[in-house]
Amino acid sequence: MNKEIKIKKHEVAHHFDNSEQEFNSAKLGMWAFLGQEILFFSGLFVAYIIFRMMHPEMFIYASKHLDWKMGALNTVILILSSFTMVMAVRSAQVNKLKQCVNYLIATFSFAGMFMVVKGFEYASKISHGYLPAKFFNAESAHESLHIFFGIYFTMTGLHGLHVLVGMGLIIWLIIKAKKGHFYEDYYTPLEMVGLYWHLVDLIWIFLFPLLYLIG
Amino acid sequence: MGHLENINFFKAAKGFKSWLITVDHKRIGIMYLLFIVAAFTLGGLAAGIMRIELLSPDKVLLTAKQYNQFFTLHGAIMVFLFIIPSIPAALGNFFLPLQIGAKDVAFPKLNLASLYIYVFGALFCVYSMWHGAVDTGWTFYTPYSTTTDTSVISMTLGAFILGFSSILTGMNFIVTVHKMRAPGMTWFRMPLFVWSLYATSILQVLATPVLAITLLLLIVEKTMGIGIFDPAIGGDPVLFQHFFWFYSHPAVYIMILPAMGIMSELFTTFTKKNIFGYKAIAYSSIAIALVSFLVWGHHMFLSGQSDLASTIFSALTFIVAIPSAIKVFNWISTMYKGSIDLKTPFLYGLSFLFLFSVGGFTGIVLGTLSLDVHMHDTYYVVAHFHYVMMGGTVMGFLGGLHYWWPKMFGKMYNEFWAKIACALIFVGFNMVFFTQFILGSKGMPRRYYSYLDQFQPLHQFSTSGTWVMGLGFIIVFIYLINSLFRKEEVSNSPWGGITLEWQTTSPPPVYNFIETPIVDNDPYDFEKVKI
Amino acid sequence: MSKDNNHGHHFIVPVKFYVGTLIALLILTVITVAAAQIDLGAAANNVLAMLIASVKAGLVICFFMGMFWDKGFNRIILFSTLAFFGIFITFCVLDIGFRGDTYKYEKGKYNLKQVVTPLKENKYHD
Amino acid sequence: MSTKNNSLVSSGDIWFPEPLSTLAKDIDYLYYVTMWGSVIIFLGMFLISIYFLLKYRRTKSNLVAQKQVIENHKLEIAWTVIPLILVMILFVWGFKDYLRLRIPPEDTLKINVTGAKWFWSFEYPKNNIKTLNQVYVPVNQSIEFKMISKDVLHNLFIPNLRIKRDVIPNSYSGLWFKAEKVGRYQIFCTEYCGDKHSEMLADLIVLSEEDYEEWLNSANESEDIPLEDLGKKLYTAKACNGCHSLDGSNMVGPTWKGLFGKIRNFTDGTSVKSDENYIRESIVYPQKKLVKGYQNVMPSYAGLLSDREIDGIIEYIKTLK
Repeated sequence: MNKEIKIKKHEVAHHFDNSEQEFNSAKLGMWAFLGQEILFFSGLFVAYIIFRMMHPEMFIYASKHLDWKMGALNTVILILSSFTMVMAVRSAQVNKLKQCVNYLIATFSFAGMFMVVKGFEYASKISHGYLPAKFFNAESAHESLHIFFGIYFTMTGLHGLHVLVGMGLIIWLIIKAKKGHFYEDYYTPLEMVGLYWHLVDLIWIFLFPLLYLIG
Repeated sequence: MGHLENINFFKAAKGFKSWLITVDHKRIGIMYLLFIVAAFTLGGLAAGIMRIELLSPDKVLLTAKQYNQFFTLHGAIMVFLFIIPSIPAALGNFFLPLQIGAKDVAFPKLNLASLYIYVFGALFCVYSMWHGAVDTGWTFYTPYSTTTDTSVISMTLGAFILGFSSILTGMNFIVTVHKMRAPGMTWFRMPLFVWSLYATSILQVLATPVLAITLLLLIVEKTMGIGIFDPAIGGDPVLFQHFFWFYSHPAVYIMILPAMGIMSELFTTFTKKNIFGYKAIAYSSIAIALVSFLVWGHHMFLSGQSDLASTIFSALTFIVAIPSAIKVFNWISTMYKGSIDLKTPFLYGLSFLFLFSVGGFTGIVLGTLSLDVHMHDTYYVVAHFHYVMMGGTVMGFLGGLHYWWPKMFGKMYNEFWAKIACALIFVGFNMVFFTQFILGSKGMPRRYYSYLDQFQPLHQFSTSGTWVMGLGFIIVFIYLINSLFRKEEVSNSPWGGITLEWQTTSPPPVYNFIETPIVDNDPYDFEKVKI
Repeated sequence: MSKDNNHGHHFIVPVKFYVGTLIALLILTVITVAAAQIDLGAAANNVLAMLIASVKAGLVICFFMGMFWDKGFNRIILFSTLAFFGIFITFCVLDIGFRGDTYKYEKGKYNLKQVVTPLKENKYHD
Repeated sequence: MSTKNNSLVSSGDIWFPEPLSTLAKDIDYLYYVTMWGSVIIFLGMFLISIYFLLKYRRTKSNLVAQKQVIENHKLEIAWTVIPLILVMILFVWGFKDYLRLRIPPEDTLKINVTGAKWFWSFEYPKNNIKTLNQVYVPVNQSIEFKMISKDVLHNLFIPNLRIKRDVIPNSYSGLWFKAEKVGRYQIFCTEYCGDKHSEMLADLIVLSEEDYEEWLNSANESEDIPLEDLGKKLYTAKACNGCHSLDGSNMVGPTWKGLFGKIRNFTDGTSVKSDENYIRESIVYPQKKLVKGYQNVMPSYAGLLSDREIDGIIEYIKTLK
């Protein structure tokens, strides 16, 4: 494993004038994609705000059923994974390719940990019967408690899906990094997946207080 | 760069496979054009059958449920499969890089991916049409959409996937306009068609994701019943309308802005005169794109929405009407002191001008709170949005198609038949939809399978108009296909247009320009540029 | 068609910078959790939680995502996205929060009757 | 489908059915102001364009535009500000009328309206009368509807009064009007609600003061008239005549002629002799037993017919041999 990774020169695409234009185009396109992702999640945040306005006391009662310690742990895990992702991009910029691969593997494992913790949380919810409306069979003081869990599962489920997609992309990055595609003059895919990963972390930063730490 | 430079993009690669894996924006544009014409035909047939059914209050062809499935089919196909992708994906893909002097769009592979996502989404829609078609209307209002047993889930999945094709096209265009302009082409030397596509892309990227989450929530609501939209368990159906219209009003501007861009091209080339108020038109495109996010509530004045919100939406609706008015006045003033050549593309331009203005004035009627109470969900609204969408976008699309046909295929169509078809479409269109204004204000509600006998004469006259218009569209189809088999070649700029796409051969070479053009003049400066 | 394959070298951020941001984020997470325990009243807690989350988000965007050293237009995309997100929230709240039939009780003064929701037998709980 | 109500098309002027209230007339007035304003501006644009098309036609001498006029700031500012002012006037005017539409006066006659899949039921709370697809109101009296839906979204639209409001399942929505002319007027459902959306019609019957009082008495003195006559009256009052015939011909529903005592065989293969219990059950829960060859479209009358009224219908069916 300690074989030095051989750099594979990157050929700029035919329709771009130079790699600078290629990199900036990719970054602009990525930011447009992130803008679209934010608005995609905005629908869920608006639904959360509207239903919290409609049933405020139910939300407070419901959030007691969530284990904030697990939520906090997940937040820390995601922040660490963001850090390792940024370090991976940086090490590619300074041609430390071995270090870049290790950081990517670290990010991947943090993401895995996040999903495992999420799995435990879901397991405890299912066992208590706190599922979206059709399958909700726990007794509850509030007759519309199932809406909270409907919103909870939709938000965290969609976010979990984005984490899984992120993990797939990181594997793809690890394979390419091992083959020496990334070096100081070309690390665009690495930076783009990094941006995507930071957005996934960003959304969890807002999800955590809204769902787990109510009043 | 090898020999590819001066062979036109049709002959550059042969065989079916070369079309399937092409990343050339011109070929992708033509493939989009084929799908869009097919979707328009399918949607048009559905409308024709509906109108025949409405010849009499009792059953002519369809039962009540079938009629409801047909109007949903007509709405969904026309909106998601035809009108949103029509100008940006077909003509936009082909001409955006050409007009800014680029070799291709910023992400060619992504461009091909969005074409395949479009096809994949279209398959979902076709599947759901065949297997228990949806009967909820293209708006999928809950709680009806969550309680009906028709295949709402596969249709919403289809629309969900089509949304991504639209987002990716929008992203591609934003980056292309920002990063791929020819040297010397500043923002105010770009043609106005590019400005309108840029404004459309902002809308596509920032509005479509909310449609995606709305449809996703609808699917989750239908399968798991999370109760956000279902009133029986504490949800709020009006909230669904907010989610749906937050996307769908910017969507109607996604539909009209590209057509407005084509108008600026037609009104300059066929009057051989620089556009009147270039900056005004460019800024009003962007203004429309931004203000369009503030007005969606005028679809919901009567839906149980609070009166405060309705009042604010009504006021903002009037503000969004102003930029469109400015554009129309600018186009008319462009004709002043021009040298006007009444070829078919320009005839479509003029019919856009008048039909879109009628649509605009009736839009102001519908934006007024007290009048909307009477007019809402009647045929008045049906006539209004057909005047704006069909009178606007379809006329713009046909105008652009005829204007750029020689450039795309290197063949000229038959001018005589084109004028006849344009007249037929114009007359037929007004027969169909002007009567519907009167039908609507007289109280005929929308989406009615059978109606009171007293409305029958108006309905029959409206249906007869669809046959005239249908004939017009058939003639257009015939002579355009026929033009492909003509022998004589077409010069670089048959209409005398001077924007960049007219400075290369028609059909253009694979990389658009022999050598990258240097731009040092305004896009429509007829004095400086002599072709 | 000269193609120079190398970048103008980008500004490479020193490691200390990233480590600093990481620590700041972890501290803020602890603060968020601590703030949630003490009860300052529903409204204040919400505002505080959102404030801390926004600061954390700002840190991630500026330093981890590199917006701090980035070209202007990417910022415009981000701000316009957040603006439209804000518009979506304000108009939905404008509707949901002010429902009810308006009635006029004094000259020129209006008020809202309380929204009356019917007694619904709950489909999943009857 | 034919209707006994005043015609919408032939009454009133080209654009609107005949207005019933002063408020309707004001709304028409605002519409005409907007329409004629638009026609004037449209004609202005049309004539200027025609003039340009004729004057600056491309001829041998006029091959390229004579003067590249590209902007005129005064003109552009004018055609931005003037339309803005005009539309803002329209907005304020529309908003004032909208408030008059939305805010009911104090002393209104309250009627509860329930929209369900494909029929309207009206309830007079003070004199506990329930009617189906028909609402009787006195003339020149402010009426207030309190509307709720039992299932999907509906929308009550009375074209002659220019009023319309969605009927939603999760909260009450209000409408008010004052009809100033006697007559029968059409009510539509204008929010798409499924297969029979286009048949979810009702009649607004505006009566003079005395007729309304007389109708009120006749409606609730159903206690003392004999059961057969009550059944006969309900046959039309409750819209049974829309689907069931008396002369043996089968319409949407089976005929009532000779129904009592006949063997009825159902879609699930079972069959039963039709007696009081069977008829009562098919009135209140029509979906339970479906006669072969008929669709399951009969709305349930649970809560819309009192027990005495159901007995009346049963007695009336017995008389139909």
